[in-house]
Order: sequence, then structure tokens, then C-alpha cells
Amino acid sequence: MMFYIAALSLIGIGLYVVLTKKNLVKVLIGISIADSGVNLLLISVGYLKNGTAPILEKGLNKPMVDPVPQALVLTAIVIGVATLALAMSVVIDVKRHFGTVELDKVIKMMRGGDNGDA
Amino acid sequence: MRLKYILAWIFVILFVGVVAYSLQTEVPFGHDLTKLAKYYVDNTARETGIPNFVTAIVVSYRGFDTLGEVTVLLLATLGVIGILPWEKHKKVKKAHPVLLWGIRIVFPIILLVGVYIVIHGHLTPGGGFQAGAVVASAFLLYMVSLSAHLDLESFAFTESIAGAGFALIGVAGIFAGGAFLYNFLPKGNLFDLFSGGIIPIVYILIGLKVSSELTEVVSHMMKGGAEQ
Amino acid sequence: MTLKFFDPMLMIGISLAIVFLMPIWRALGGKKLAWAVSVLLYAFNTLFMIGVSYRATLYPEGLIVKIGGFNPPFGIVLHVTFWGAVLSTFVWFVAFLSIMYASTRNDAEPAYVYYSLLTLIALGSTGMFLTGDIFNLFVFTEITALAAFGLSAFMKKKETAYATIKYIIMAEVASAFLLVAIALLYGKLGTLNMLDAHQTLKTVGMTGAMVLSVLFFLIGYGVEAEIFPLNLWAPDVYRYVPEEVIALFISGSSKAAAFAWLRMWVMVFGVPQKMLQVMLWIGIVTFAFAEVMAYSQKNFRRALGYASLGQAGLVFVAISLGSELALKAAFLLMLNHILSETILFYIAGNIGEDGAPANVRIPLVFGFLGAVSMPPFIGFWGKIFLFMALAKAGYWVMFVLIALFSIVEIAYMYKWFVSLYKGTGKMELVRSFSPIMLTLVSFAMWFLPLIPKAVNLLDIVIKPFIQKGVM
Amino acid sequence: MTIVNLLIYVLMGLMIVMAIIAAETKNLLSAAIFSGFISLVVSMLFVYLQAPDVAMAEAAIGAALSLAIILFAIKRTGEVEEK
Repeated sequence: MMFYIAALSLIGIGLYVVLTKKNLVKVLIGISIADSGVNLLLISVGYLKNGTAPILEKGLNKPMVDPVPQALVLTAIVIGVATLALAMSVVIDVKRHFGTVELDKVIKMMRGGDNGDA
Repeated sequence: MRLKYILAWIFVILFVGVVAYSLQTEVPFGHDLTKLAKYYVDNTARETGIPNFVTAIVVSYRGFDTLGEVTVLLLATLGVIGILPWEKHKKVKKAHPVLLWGIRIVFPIILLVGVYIVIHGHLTPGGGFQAGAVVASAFLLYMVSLSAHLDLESFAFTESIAGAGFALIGVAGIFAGGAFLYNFLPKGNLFDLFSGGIIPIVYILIGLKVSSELTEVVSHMMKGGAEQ
Repeated sequence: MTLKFFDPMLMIGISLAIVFLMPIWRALGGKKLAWAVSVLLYAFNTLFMIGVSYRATLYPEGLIVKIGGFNPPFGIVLHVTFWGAVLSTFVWFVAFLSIMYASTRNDAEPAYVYYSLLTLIALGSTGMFLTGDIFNLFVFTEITALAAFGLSAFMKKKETAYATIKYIIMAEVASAFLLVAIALLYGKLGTLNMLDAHQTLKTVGMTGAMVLSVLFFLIGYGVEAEIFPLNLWAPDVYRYVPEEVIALFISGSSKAAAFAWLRMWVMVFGVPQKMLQVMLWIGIVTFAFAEVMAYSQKNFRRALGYASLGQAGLVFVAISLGSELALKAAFLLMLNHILSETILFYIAGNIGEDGAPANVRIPLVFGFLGAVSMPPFIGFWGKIFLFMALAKAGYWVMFVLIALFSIVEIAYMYKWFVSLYKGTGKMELVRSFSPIMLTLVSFAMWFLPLIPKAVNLLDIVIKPFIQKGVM
Repeated sequence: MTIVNLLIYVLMGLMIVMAIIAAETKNLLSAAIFSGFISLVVSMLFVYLQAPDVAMAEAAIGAALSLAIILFAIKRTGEVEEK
């Protein structure tokens, strides 16, 4: 139970950052916190009480935890870092064009310099 | 503006409460193994011939996901190259000699750790992704401390050959056993270093690909893109 | 050569190997070789997918392709339906046209990266159309999404950077929700295979966790399927991103996300009646919002972008309704949308001061007729089927609303048509190739309702999705 | 309640506090560092949950490389969040 609450809290705080903050770097930090939370949630779903790690050892035969979520999370972690990198490079591009990474300022600049088609 | 924060907090608390409640009532923490997990725990060692079940699932049962995942990393690399193109000629600062010697000693050790992790990926915890990340962080250390430039072209070649190797081993499976990524090599003895058929080979290719992709991504993030 | 040759995994594996080797092609022959390799690959894949589509008609419940030689649900499988195969054929065809179109571009540098991204968005969409595994679907969703981000920001302009970052943030939050949904589903059902999940769900029933899971899947796929209010990123992207990329967004990523929603909603969850009303209203609001916004636009590409959101709303309504007629409608609307909007976007990129180019007038007419679902086009049948399905299920309010906003759509499309038709400019030969080819395809599709076999074909399309609901 | 359990609860509490600080601080650098620490704590929790493979990956990728990417981005876009 505690693990579920902890993992979901991380996701929730990440969502809170996305909903309320305007700084793009900050928003992406929030998303990466939420990603950690998601990974923790998946692993907790696969936990078995008193289980051992899903690696066979010679002469040992104990109950194991669910290996499937672990495989999924391995994939999810790598996907997370890939999207983070791509998103951050777009943020750097935003900074290069607008001189700022505050989303509300960027929106204002877009509206201001628009050719009347907004 | 205060209202926005209060609403956001209410939303977050509701989200956490509702999801945690329904999870705990329907999928209690530490519940019994699912149907899928039972099957894997009982049959993995026999079907794939390796003791690390996570590796077995990542590379063999769900190998197609892993192929997709290295593609995602490739996409991140491509996106970063496209958005922040690499500039070739920048000044290289001369590093302090102590740092230089420190790196020369530490760098091969980290690389060695990475190689160990990937080679024993099917026996002990670890494998291609972890090793890739370790090797990439070694290169990161190298770049940051010496502010040196890596020859990214060779990383791109390593990555492309490793990736194509992975995909083509998969295609070879179609012709050898009728299914993509079919394990067509002899599986050997459980716990041996040379066992598991194509699994260690594929995991080494994944390690090469992940490490070179992550290095490319990080170096482009560090220096790519012309400032205006 | 037997039909067994048309194994979609062969295509996916070879395409991936060729994309991975892209730096090598560039080193060997520069930009030209990279382009030629991609063109050949897309042409080959289009033909190959036609073969796969034909093969899929022989398996009414869908063709199961095992990967790694493991039986489902323990290994990943592809579940190739005729519907998915047809849509992937179109993705590769549009990709082929897009790369022909892009060959005249010299501002997309480095070019080999651009071509790889084009390949990967098509490949990711193909994977989403064909896979039969829920987590694999997520992986392909991410491939499609990342390729879309890369393409959308590729021009490194002020506007594209701004449009892309909004897209990325929404899609990233959506992917976190998708993973939570998968965690709920896996924890409760203990399987990741779609057909197996449906079987298990029948014994478990729609509990609270499953309802949450459906909602999170909706959020997860809603961003790319352009469902209100998750579609607010789209108008800017459609306004500023190059038209060959938009063509792939329309035929690839957005259709694939809608198809993924079809998979989850109809195939896995079995159209839960409790939530049906909510879904229908979400679709109707998407359609109404998009048409009203499109009506008030002063820029053609922006208007088209909103019109395209409206179409996505209609498709969403049809999918969520989930009856036989509604699914047929969804299939026809999807095809119609791909053909007509893609033609219009290709032309929209070449509109000068004096309207649309003169040498693409016939495609222009076709595009507009298709966009408002006029009689000769399959979109017309799609809309008729949708109306019939709504009437049959007794949703008269929605019937009237859709009819009303369809009239709004016809009004502004007519306005744009009149102002664009009289243009005198010319489109380059290579560039005009893409809209003309698409026009030929849509012309061929005119005759589809005339062939008696075609009615049969529609039954094959929806066969894998028609089953008894969970609730 | 054993010592290990207590330690785990403390770690989880610490993790959530760090997340809240990362969400509320105006200094992006410290937010980034805290997010790196969160990854580290999460990887410790993975060890407790018997997932050594994932713990290694999270420590190497989540805590080291993600942090590096965020730090490079901050270096190039500015350190302080306005408002």
C-alpha cells in the first residue's frame, strides 16, 4: 500500500508541476519525476511477498517476484531518457528563438508577432 | 492565481487517492503471481536456457519490444542531431595534468565494468541497457573533464552496425525457425557463460547500440547547435 | 512465392535494418543514396503491405503472427487485421509520396536524418496498426510520437519550436498515463495480449480499476488521436510544420492512435455500455469545437487543421459507438480523411498570392469534395453509415448535432474552394506528383461501392472487432 | 515493524519531500539535483522490491544520464525560474 501511495504521489507531483509551472525546463523535470513514479508503480504491482529476485541460483528454489513488470520498466526507463533528451533539445531550440523558456512569455511573443491568422 | 494552485493540488490528491484505493482493493500489494508470471517462473529456464529471467523476457519473450526500444533511442539521437547539429571546429581546452591522469586511470576501469555487465547479462543482474548507460557515462566523464571532442561519426557507425545486426538476427529467425527473433542457436548448459543461444549476442549488440546512442545524445546536448 | 512470404515481421525487420544503416548509406553515397534507399524501401513496403492485406482477407478473425516462436500470451504476437493492413498500406504509400515531395526541399538538413525520421514515423504507425500486444502498442506509440516530435521541430524555426514543445509536453503526460493504465490492466488481468485480456476481462467484469484503466488509455491515445481537449497542440503544428510531414501525421500517427483506441475500447474492453454516453459526447464536442473554430479561421492551413480535428472527432464517435454499422463508417471515414486532407495539405503548401496552382485543379476539386464527404466519395458512405448507426441506437440529439455541424463544414469549405480555385500559379512537376497520385487512388475508390464484393470486404474489415461486449 | 521496513518508509517520505521541494523551488539547478536524488532513492526501493536489474538501470540512466541531460539544458537556457 505504501509503495502504491509513494509511487502515485510522485506521479501526482509531476502532474502538478506540469499543470502549474510555466518554465519549460521545470515542466520537463516534473515529467521525469512522474516517470520515476510510474516505474516504481509498475514494479510494485509485480511484487510478491517474501519473493526473491527473478534470477535462478544454483541449488536455491524460493518463490520469485514477477519478472514481467521488471522487463517492462527496463524498456520504460530507456524510453523516458530518450524522450527527455529530445524534449530538452527542443527547449534549447525555443530558447534560441525566443530568448526565454517561460511558456507564457513565448505564447505572448507568438501572438504579438503573428500575421493575423491566430 | 492562488485558485489554480489549490485546484491543481486537489486534482493531484484525488488522483492519488482514487488510483491507490482501487489498486489496493483489486491488486493488493504483494499479491500472488499472475498467470503470465507463473508461466515464466516455471518455464523460462527450460525454454531459453538462461537463469536471469528478466533478461530472458527482455531479449527473448519480449525481444520485439526491445528492438522497438533501441529504435526509440535512435529516434532521440536523430532528433537531437536534427535540432542541435554538431559543430566540428571548436577550441579544445587543455586539461589539468592531474585530471588528465585521473581520467586515464578511471576511464578504462569504467569501460571494463560495462563490458563485464553486458557479458554476464544473462547470468547476473545487468545487461545491455545498464552496460550501455555505464559506458556512456564513462564517455560523458571523459568529455566533461577534458572538454574534449569525440569522433561522433564512429559512434554512429557502431550504432548502425549493431542495430542492423539485431534486426537481421531477427530476420534470420524467420528463415531458420519461422518466427522473427527465433532462437536458432543451441542453448547450451544453464549457468554457462556461453549459453542461451542468440540471447548473449543480441544483448551485446544492444549494449553497443545503447552506449553509442546515449553518448551521441549527451554530447549533442552538451555542445551541439549553433548559438545565435 | 507463396502467401506465407507476406510475413509483416519480415518487412518490419528489413525496414529497421535499413534505417539503422542510414549513416552508412550517407557515408557511401551522400544525401542522394540515402534518398534513393528510402524511396525504394517505401515502394517495396507499399507493395508488400498490399500482399499482407490480401493475405489478411483470408483470415476473418485476424492473422496471428508469433514473434520469437512463443505462443500467445507468453510471447508478443502481431494481430494483423484487414483494417490495420489497409491503413498501413496507405501509410507507406503516403510516405512514398512525401519523400518524393521532400526531394525538392533543400532546407531540411541533415537530410539523412530527415529521411530516417520519415521512415520511422511510418514504421511506428505500421507497428501500431498491426501489433496484438498492449505493451508493444505502447512502445510503437512512443516510436511514432518521437518521430513526430523530431519531424515537427526539424525546421528549427521559431514557429515549429513553439508548436512542438506544446505537443511534446501533452504527449509526454499522455505516455505516463498510458503506463499507469498498463500497470492497472496488467495487475488486474495478468496478461498483456489483447485477445487474452478480453477473455480474462469477461470473467472479471468492469471493476473500478478497469474503468480507470479505460480512462487513462483514452487520455493516452487522445492526444495523438486529437480528442478535445487534448488536441490543442494540433492547430499550431498543422499550421507551421511542412506539408509532407503533416501528410504523415494525418495518415500515420493520428490514424494509428485512433486505431489503438479502437483496439483497446472495442477489442479489449468490449464497448462498456456504462461509459458509452461519455465517449460519444467527447467525440461530438471534438467535432463541434473543431468545425466552429475552422469556420472562423483566416488562414487556409489553420482551417484545414481544424477540419482535420473535426474528422478525428467523427471517427472517434464512430469507434466509440462500436456497432457493426458504426465500425464500417469509421473505416470509410478514416480512408476518406487520409485521401482528401492529404491532397489538400500538399496543395496548401504551394498556395501563392493568387490562390492555388492551376495545374492541380482536379486534385483540388477532389480534395474539397472528399473533405466535405460528398456523394461520389467513400466518405459519403461513411457519413451515411454513421447516421444510420446513430439512428439505430436511438441517439437522435447527436444525429441532429452532427448534421448541423456538417453544414457548417460545407459552408466554410465552399468559401475556401471559391477563393482558391481561380489561381494561376504552377506547381513543380515533382511536387505536383503527390496530390495527383492520391487523386488517382481516390478516383479508383469511387468504384468501390459499385463492386458487390466490396460490401463483402467491409464485413471482413470489421469481423475481428465484432464480438459480444464485456458488460 | 523491522528496521528495514522503517528505513524504507523513511526513504519514501524523504523521496516525496524531495519531490515537493523540486516542484516548488525557483532554482532550477536544485530542482534538477533533487530529481536526480529521487531517481537514486527509487533505485534503492527497486532493490528492496527484488528488482536488481531495474535498480541498476535506474541508477545509471535515471540518476546519472538524465541528470546530465537536464543540467546541460539548464546551462544553456538559464538557471532561475521567473515568477
